[in-house]
Formats: sequence, structure tokens, C-alpha cells
Amino acid sequence: MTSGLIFAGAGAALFAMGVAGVLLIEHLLRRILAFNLMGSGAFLVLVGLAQHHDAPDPVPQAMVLTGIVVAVAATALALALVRRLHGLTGSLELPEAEDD
Amino acid sequence: MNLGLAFDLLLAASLLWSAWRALNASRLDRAIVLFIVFGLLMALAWARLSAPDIALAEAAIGAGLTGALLLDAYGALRRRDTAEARE
Amino acid sequence: MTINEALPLAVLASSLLPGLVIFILPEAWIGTRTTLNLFGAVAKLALIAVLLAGVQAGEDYGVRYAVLPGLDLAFKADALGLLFITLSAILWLFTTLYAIGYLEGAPHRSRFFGFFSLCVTATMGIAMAANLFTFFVFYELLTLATFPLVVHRGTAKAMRGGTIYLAYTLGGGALLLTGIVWLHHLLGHSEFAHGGVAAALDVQQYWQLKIIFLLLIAGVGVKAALVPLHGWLPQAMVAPAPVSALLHAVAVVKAGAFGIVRIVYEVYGAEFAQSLDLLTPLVVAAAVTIVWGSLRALFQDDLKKRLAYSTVSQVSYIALGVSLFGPIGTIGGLVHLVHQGIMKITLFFCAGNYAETLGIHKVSELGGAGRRMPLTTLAFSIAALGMMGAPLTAGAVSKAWLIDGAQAAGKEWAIWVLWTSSLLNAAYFLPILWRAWFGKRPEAWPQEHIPARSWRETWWLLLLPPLVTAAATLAAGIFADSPISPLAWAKLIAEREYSRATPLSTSTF
Amino acid sequence: MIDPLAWLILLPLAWATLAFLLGPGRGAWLGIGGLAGQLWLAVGLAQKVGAGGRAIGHSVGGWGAPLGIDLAADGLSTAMLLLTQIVALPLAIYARAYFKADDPAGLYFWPLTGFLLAGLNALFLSADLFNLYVTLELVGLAAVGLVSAGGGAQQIAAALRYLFATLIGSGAYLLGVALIYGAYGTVSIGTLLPLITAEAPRLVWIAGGLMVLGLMLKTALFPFHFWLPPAHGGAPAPVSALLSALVVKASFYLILRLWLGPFAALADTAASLTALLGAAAILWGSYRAIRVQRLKMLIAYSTVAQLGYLFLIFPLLSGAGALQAGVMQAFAHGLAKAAMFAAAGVLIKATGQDRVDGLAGAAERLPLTLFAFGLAGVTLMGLPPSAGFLAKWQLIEAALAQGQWLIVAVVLAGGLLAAVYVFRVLRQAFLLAPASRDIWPVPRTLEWTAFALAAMSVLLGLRGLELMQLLRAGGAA
Amino acid sequence: MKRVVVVGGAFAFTLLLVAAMRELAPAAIDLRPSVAAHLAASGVEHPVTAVLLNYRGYDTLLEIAVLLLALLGILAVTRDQGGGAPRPVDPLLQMLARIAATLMIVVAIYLLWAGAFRPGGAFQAGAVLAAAMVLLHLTGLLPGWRQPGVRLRWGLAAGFLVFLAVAAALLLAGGLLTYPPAHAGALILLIESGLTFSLGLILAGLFLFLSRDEGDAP
Repeated sequence: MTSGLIFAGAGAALFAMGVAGVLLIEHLLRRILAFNLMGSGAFLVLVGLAQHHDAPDPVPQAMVLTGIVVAVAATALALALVRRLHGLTGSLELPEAEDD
Repeated sequence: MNLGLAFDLLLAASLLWSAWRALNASRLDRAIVLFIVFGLLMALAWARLSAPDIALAEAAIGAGLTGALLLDAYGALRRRDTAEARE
Repeated sequence: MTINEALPLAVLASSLLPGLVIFILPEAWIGTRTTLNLFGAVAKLALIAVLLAGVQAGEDYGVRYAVLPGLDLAFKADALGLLFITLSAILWLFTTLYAIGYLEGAPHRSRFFGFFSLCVTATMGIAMAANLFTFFVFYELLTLATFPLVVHRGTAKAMRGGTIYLAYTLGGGALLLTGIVWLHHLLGHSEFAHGGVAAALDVQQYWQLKIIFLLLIAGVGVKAALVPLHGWLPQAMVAPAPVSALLHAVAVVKAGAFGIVRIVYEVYGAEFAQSLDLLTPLVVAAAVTIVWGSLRALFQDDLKKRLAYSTVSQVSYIALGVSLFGPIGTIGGLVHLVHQGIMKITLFFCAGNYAETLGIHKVSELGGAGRRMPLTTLAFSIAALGMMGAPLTAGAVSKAWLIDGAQAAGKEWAIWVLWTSSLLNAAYFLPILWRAWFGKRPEAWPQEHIPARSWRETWWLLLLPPLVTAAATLAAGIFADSPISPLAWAKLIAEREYSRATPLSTSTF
Repeated sequence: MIDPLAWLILLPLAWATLAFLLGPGRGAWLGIGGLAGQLWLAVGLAQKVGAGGRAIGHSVGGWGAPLGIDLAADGLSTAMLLLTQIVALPLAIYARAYFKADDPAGLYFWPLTGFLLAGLNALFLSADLFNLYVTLELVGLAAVGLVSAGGGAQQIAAALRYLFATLIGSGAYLLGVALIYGAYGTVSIGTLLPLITAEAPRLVWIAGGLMVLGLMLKTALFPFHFWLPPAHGGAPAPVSALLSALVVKASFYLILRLWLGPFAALADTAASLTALLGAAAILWGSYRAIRVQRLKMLIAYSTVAQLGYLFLIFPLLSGAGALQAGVMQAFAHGLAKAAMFAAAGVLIKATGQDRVDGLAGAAERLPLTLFAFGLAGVTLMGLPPSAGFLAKWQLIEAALAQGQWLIVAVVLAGGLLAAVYVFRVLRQAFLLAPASRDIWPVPRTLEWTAFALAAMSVLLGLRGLELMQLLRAGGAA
Repeated sequence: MKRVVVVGGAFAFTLLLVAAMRELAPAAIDLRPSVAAHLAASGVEHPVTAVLLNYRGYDTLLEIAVLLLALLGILAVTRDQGGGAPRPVDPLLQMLARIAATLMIVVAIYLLWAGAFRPGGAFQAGAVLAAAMVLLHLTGLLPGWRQPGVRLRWGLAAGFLVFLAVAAALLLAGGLLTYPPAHAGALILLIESGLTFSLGLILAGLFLFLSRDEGDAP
């Protein structure tokens, strides 16, 4: 067992936790938190698994740097939408989709 | 097993714990603070994974900026709600 | 591109291009629209005259190009195709004239004539298709182009009729497509050829061929209104009279019948189809349709509905003829393809005239109409007698050859079917004639739109077409043995189809 | 000499940025000009690939995989590039006339669209799993931005649903990539091809499952379609058109790419299930399209149904003709659906409402638009002559060749169901118009661009040869 | 019910994944040697930066596009409510903020420069710059942004434009982002400086543009 594997495992758990959160939580801000956990989980797996046999590997590290920036971009956009929705409806949960 | 791994296990556990609490905290502001804590723990994890670049970025962007955005949003929404409540 | 390749395309273009132009013409430009229509119709006839001469001289006209690897859009103008083309083209000219008069001052004429031309284009494509793929393309195009005409009036009733029409034809199209793709998959192509192409397959695949035959015939049977697939035809009666003429004589029903001919002769080949004993069920279906259609016609008071059921019955003469297996039956069936067209279109023109001039829609309202509109009624009578197979009319010729065909094929029961049908025809046509000529004239007609002016009982554009087609009905009967008669052409086709089979016994007619 | 691959990515990025610099609501001509250039590049590329008969590559940074990132254009990706530019150019012209100067929905339309197209082109060209993840995010966020722009509560909610769906999708995809890297130490498709075999470790199977599932979610394959109708039905017409015609195709293309490429060894296990979902999508989507009241909702559900056809090909991919059928269907639906949304936009602008049964009068005044809608409908119904018909023909033939009767039945049924919902709209054209009906004037450009798209979807049905030959070029990159 | 299924599923997934990870053999391909081998030609000494801006610089190009895109999305969604009016803040605090901000800018420059040979680089530097601006905003020294004017737009896009221009130029010269080893270092530094500047503005913009969307109760 190596630290790489430990954190990869933790990453897997975080990812699962995040997905479960996005699926189950109605409150939009918390949903955004859950989505971020999901991302962090995937990043941990990427780096952890890549070096779970030996020394660090710069390639996945660079990828994670890219990923973190993408994640914050997505988070910001999501927040903008949530704030707009709250401004319009005063609610922090999605209204029932009018299917028609 | 050596000390490092023990620390890693502890760190991983606290990562999961803080994440879990952030999702289930009763109050929103607590949840966000816990999320920032989670971000800082992530930075630590990156350091343990000998990825200092990511550690920096995580601290600055993951924890810092995202946290700030969330807190600001939280504040704005609460201000708006209280404003409505006053009317 | 050689002239022989260009001609078939020119035939298509002669109605397609005017149609497309007409779509974008402003409603008010009546003159331009009429010119375009007639120019297209006449140009088409001229082109076809060239083709007829050429084919008789043994020329081959055809063109093809690839749509997908191994899938060609292919046209050929052969004897069989030309029979259908000529009929449609001639009738199109008169139907156009009639429609111009009929829709005088009605709304959406650009739309109407646009789709009208598309219909004829589709019919030409069906007639000239050199493989099943091309056939299907234009077969479905015909469906799409006729729908707007059927619902042209835009009333709820028209919509219901149109919906039913679509339900039947699109459903049939799906079956047809399955059959065609399946066959294309087995053969690697779907070309038409004298004597058929299906025989090339080996015995283990015969069971598939039988299913495919069912699918194909069911697919075209819908348009040919074979019982029990005929339900749409009476419903489509909501369409304006020129459209009914188009559906019944020029395009749709004929396309179905023509499809049966192509499939039996040039996909399977008469002998091969016979050896798979696929023809007998077809004969039976045709016979049932003939009798059933006539029976239903008896009980219709609505004139156009009665004519519709009569079509159901009459078109199956064609199917009967081709499936009797034998040159004589073939000739009977093919010649009826033409004759039924001429006679039925006359009947619909006349029905339209009664409706337009006096507002008569029901048989029971026809009393004395003959004395008010003698010429129309005369035309109607000739066509009706033709339908019964009275001597000196086109109908007599078809019937005689069909009966001989049945004889030659040793299917005496088919003769009885034909006679019964004739009796039934008489039973539902004679009362109409009697009422029209000798019935008591009401003090006022339901709605008199057009007053009589001297000998012109109605507007001449409405009067001319039925008179011409009625004359043609007689001509086709009296001069049946002349070299330019439909009969002569049908013989030519039968010779080429049965070149290997028994030599022709000249008719006992 | 100009390398089309890289420029197809840089050009839209450039004009998107410049449009942003010009300021809100500006940059229409920039976009149209840029798109014209892209179309020229794509056609050039198609000729090159078609003539050469093999994939063209470009290794970014000159390092070459696995260290660097490779771009690759084989027949499939070139076809998708072609489709993208062909659909986008008329839509850009349409959008220019559609958005009034002060329309809040149009303020950032041009830069967002530029980035969207750049993302699509980059996605079709990339041969690197992680780089594909970045392009996916580019496409996803641009699409969400376009949907939400200047919208009301319903539209924002739809955008949020869409955002979370696409984020979960790309998240799953990213985890898959992470696992792949962990297992093989590379994310370059070319390098992975020989490495992944049927004996691959369990982790790789999980990775494959995650990636394909995530992409299915992004493609809105039944039962993951919940987010699509509100998003596509709620957005402004040009946006709906872009999304329905192109964006959903991108993730489908990626599934296909993985399926034929690295995961070929693992794929067969899931093929029939995928087709089953496709069939369900066809039936359910059509059923909803027949029921809904709002026109754009009808079209959006028709997209759900039409996407189903794309997934019917997976069990047939082992045999001939299936891929061709899929690409032809992608073209048919792309062109037709763009035309349909464009036409719907005209009808809605003209009548000021969005209900199917409120269109009766419009037909009188907008015959060209109705005609465009009809032609597009012909393609969706798969009736000849149209690209949709060719797709249907190829699909049925491929299914027959492998005795997949269920697929044949579904295809035919889908065509008939499509007829029901298409004629639901078309019949309005022939109904007598209500006495009083005020129709607002509409720019002719809108009508003609819609018609042009519809006409293309039909004309392709008369000449599919070149496209099919293009597909022969090169294996999966 | 749904809850139970999802949470159960999550647990099962985690266990399955961890189990699968444990049985994983060393990867077939190891990129570290080649990363190291070409480090000299890459123009930077720090491997991660080399991957980020040279080996996989194309990823980074698209990533900046994503960031700009998010900003566009925010601008398109949020209404300019003229909010974010600076709240009264203790002057002492403001002074501290000014000092801190200055320090942060210095740190940012250091990080940028350090990125070439040790941990750090444009992103971290940009983030610090952004943090400085946010700090100034929170202490009322920098108002929330409204519609971005021309200058701000250029500022936001500059970094990406530089990157794009370099990419285009290199493409014309030979291949997309194929740096000639001789000038690799300089070009990368140029790109990084541009990025640091614009990333700072963009990341700050994510914050400052969001906070303009105040009030507007239903």
C-alpha cells in the first residue's frame, strides 16, 4: 500500500460522494459543493493512481492543474445561474420542469 | 507500516469526513466553511503526493477563490432574503 | 449525356420545373400559371411521342446515377412504362384544363397546381423507374404530393380524409420499403428486367421470396386499393373533383396497379411467380376486390362515393389480368389500365360538373339533370356503359380479353367473377342514367352556380374534357385493332414479356 | 501551406475573442466571415482526406503522442467537421437577423458561439482522451451559456439542469480518463489502441463504462434525456438549432470514436443494451412529441427520438454499412433539425406564440417557412428523397444483414410515429385560417436560411456517394 | 428510497473501484523519462510547467478559453443591477488591505518568475493577483464591476490573445505550438506573463461580476 493508492481510494470515495450529492441534494448551492467534491475526487485518482507504484509524474499533475481551473470556471457559471434564479424566483431549488 | 502512511490514512479520513460534513451540515454557512477546510486539506494531500504546484493552486483557487465565490453568493442571497423579509 | 439518356429526364422535368416555378408564383398571376401548366403538359406529350416512336423501333431509353455505393437512381422508358406514361400525360392535360375551370376564383391555386405538377412528376418517375429503389422514391413522393391536394379544402372533413389517406399509404410504404430492402439485400440490386430477376436466387431463399412478395404486393396494394386495403379511397372523396380524377385515373390508384404489374413481371417474372404459386392468392384477392367493390357501390347515395367503390372494383381487373398467368390475360389487364383510366376520369369530370353547376352531390338529387345538362350526361352515360362492358366501348375490349385470358388460364370461375361484376356495374350505373335522363326534374336545383348559356350547359372548360375522354372511350373500343390503339401497345408489351411463352392467339373479339 | 486541422480550431477561437472585444451584441459579420473560412477549410480537408483515403494527423508541439497531443482527421471526424460548418454558417446568418440589437439573449451570442464551434472542431479532431475532456467542457459550458443568456426563470432553471447533467457527464468521463492513465500511463488514443485487450484489468472496464455512461448522459440518450427538452425547447431558436443539430452529436461522435477505437475489445458486451435504450428513446421521444402542446417542445422531443436511431447502430457495427448509416443519420438530423428550429423561430416570431394549434393562420402568410418545415419533416420521417431516407435504408439493410429484426421494426415504427408529429404541425398549414389573426412581419433572411437548411437535408438524399466515400478514409485515429 | 439506492450505489462503486485499483499492475508506459529527456528543449526547467505550457500547452490554450467562456456566461446571465456599492470600512483596515495587496502583487510576480524552474507559474500567480483585487473590493477600495468597458475587455482577453497569436505564428512557422528550442523559454515567459495578468483579471472578474447582480427581488 502506498500513499498514492490511499489517496486514489479516497478520491474514488469522494467522487461517489459527490455524485450521490448532486443526485440527492435539492439545494442548489450544496449541489455545487457536491459537484466540486466530485471533481476533487477525480483529480486525486488521476494523480494518486498514476504514482501509486513509485515517484511523482508531472503529466497528471499538469492535467490536474488544468482540471482545477476548469472546475472553478464551471463553479462560477453555476453560481451565476443560481443567483439569477434566486433573483427571479426567490428560491434556491429547481422548479418542476414544465414538460410541455 | 510507517508514519507517513499513517498520516496519509488520517489525512484521507479527514478529507472524507470534512466532505461528508460539508454536504450534510445543517446550516449553509457551516457547510461552506467546511468546504473551504476540505480545500485546505486537499492542498495538504497534494503536498503529500509531492505535487506542490497543485497544492498551491488548490489553496489559491480550489479553497480560496471557490470559497470566496461561495461565501459571497451566500451573503448576497441572505441579504436579498432578509430584504424581502423586511418588506 | 446522350439524347437517349436525356429524354427520360426531360419527361420528368417537363412537369417538375413548371411545378416548382408555380409554387412561388403570386396567387394573382393566373395567366402565367396557366401558360406554364399547359406548356408543361404539351411539352411532355411531345417528348412522349418521340419516346413511343423510338421504343416501337426498339430503341432503349435510360439513365442512371449512383446515390450511394451500390444504390442507383435509375430510369428507363420501356414499352410497359410508356403505356402508363402516355395515359397519365394525356389525362394530365385534360385534368389540368378541367382544374383551371373548376378552381376558377378559388384560393391557394398556386399551391394546388404546384403539388398537382409534383404528382404527375412522381407518376412519371414511377412509370420510368428502372429498379425498385427508384420506384419507391417516387411512390412515396406521390403520397406526399397528393396529401395537400386531398386536404386542399381545409375543412375538418377534408383533414379526416387526408389523415386516413396518409395512415394507409404511409403504412403501406413501410411494408413496401421492408420488402424492397430485403430483396435488395438478397439480390445485391433491385433492378427490373424482362422475365424477372428473383429467379437468380437459390432454393433455400424461396421462402424469403414468398414473404417479400407478400410485403411488396401489400405495399402497392394499398394504393391499388386491394380489399382489405381500400379503406382510404372512399374517404379521399372529400377532395375536389380534379383531384379525385387524379387519384382514380391518372396517378395514385394506377401507380399501385402498375406496381403490381412491374413486381409480377419484372421482379419475379410471371413463370417464376407462378412456380412459387404466388399468383393464385393474388388472383383470388383481385376477384374478391372486384365483387366487394361493386357490392359496396350499390349502396352509396353519394355519387362520388359510388364512383370510388366502382374504382376499387375496376382497378382489380388489372391485377386479375396480370395474375391470370398467360399472355391474353396480361393484354386484358394492361389494356384495362388505360381503358379504366379514360372511363373513370370521364365519370369524375361529369360528377364534378353536376356538383359545380347545379350543386348535385347525391344520386337521389340527379332527377332530370340529363335534360338540364345533356352533354355532360351523355359523356357520363358513355363512360358508365363502358364500365359495364357494353359493346363498342373500351370496357368491352378489356373485358373480352380478360375473359379469354381466364379461359386460356383454365380459371373458369374468374369468368363468373367478371360477369357478376358486370351485372353489379349495371345495377349501380343504370339507375343513375335512368334518373338523370328520365327522372322528374325538381323545381329548383340544390345550388345553381353556373347558368346555362345557349348550348353551353356549363363553363366550356368544364365541358370539354369529359366530352373528349368520352369520345376516347368509344374510339378505344371501335378502333381497338388499329396499330395505334392501347390494345396494340398492350400486345407489344405482352409479346416482349412472353417472348419465350406461347405465341399470341388473336382475340375472339 | 495552410494546415486545415489546426486552423479549424484557431479560427473560431480568434473570431470569438475579437467579437468579445467588439462588445455586447457585436461581431455578427466577424462570425459569419470566420465561419465561411471554416467551411472552406473543412471542404478542403474533406477533399484531402477523401483523395488520400487515409487519416491526416498533426502532432501539437511537435512532440507526438504519448508525450504531446495529437490531432487526427480520419473520414469520420472529417465528416463531422463538415456537418458542423455546413450547419453553423446558415444558422449564423439566421442569428444575425434573429437577434435585435438590444436583445439581452443576443448580447454575448457571437463570442459564445465562437467558443462553442471551436470546442466542437477541437473535439472532432483530438486524439487524446484528456484533451477531449477539455473540449467537452468547452462545448458544455458554451452551450449552457447560450441556453441561459438573458432568459427568464424557466430558461435559467433549464440551463442549470443542463449544466449539472453535463458536469456529471464530464466528471464521469474524467474519472474514466484518470483510471485509464493509471492503468496504462498514457491518454493518447493512438497509443492505447494496441494496449487495451479483452483481458484488460477490471479497472479498464470500469473506466470504459464510466466514460461511455457520462457521454450518454451528455447525448441525452433515453433515460438520460430529462434535461434536453427544457433546454432545447426554452432557448432562443438559433441556439436550439445549434444545440440540437450539433452539440448532442459531439458526445455521440465521441462514444462512437471510443467504441470503434480503444474500447473495441470491450464494446460488444454493451452493444445490445445500447440499442435497446436507443429503441426506447425513439418510442418515448416520439410519443411525447405527439402529445406536447408547444411547438419547440415538440421539436425538442423529436430530437430525443432521432438520437435513438444513432444508438441503434451499435450492435451492427461489426457488419458493413452501420457506421455509414449512423453518419448519414447524423447529417440528416443535423440539417433537418436546424431547419426545423429555424422555421419554428420564424413561426413564433410571426404569431407571437408557441402553441402547435395556434399556427393555423401563419401558414397562409409564411408558405416558404412551412415548406421548409415540411421538407425537414420529410427527412425526419425518413421518406424519400431525403438524407433521412438514405439513413433509414442503410440502417434497415445493415439490420437485415445481421438478422436484427427488432431494429428493422423499430426503425419503421419510428418513421410512422415521426409522421404523426410532423403532420400535427403541417396540417395547420391547410386548416382554414381563423378570421382575425395578426401576423408580425419577419425578415426574409430568416425564412430563406431555414429553407436552405431544409433543402440541403433533402438534396443530400439524392447524392450521398461522396460522403460515404469520405467515410472509407482511414481507420479510427 | 431513492436515497438508500443512491448511497448504497455510491458505497458499492467505491468498494469496487478500490478493489480494482489494488490489483493494478505498473503502467505499460512511463512518460517521466521522455519528460525529463526533452526538458532542455522545452524552454523551462520545471517539469510540470514544461508539460503545462509546452508538451501539453494545447490543453492550456483551450483551458484559458474555458475560463473566458465562464466569464462570458456570467456576463450573459447576470443583470447589471449596479450593486456592489462599497460598504463603509474602517480606514485602518483599508490601509492594511492596501499593503497586503501590494505584497500580493510582488508575490504574484515572484511566482510567475519561479514557475520556470520550481513550483509556481501563471495560474498560481494569477490567483494571487485575483485575491488581491478581491481583497480591495471587500474593503471597499474597488467597486464591483459593471458592464466591462473596452479597456477591461482588452485586459481580460489580452493573455488569451497573446497565447493565440503565438500559437498562430508558430503554426505558420511549422506546427501548432511547436516552439523552436532556442526561443521556447522567451515565448513561454511571454505567454505566462500575459496569462498571469489576464488570469488575475478573469478570476477576479468571476467574483466581481457576480457581485454586481444584487437586489432584483421577485
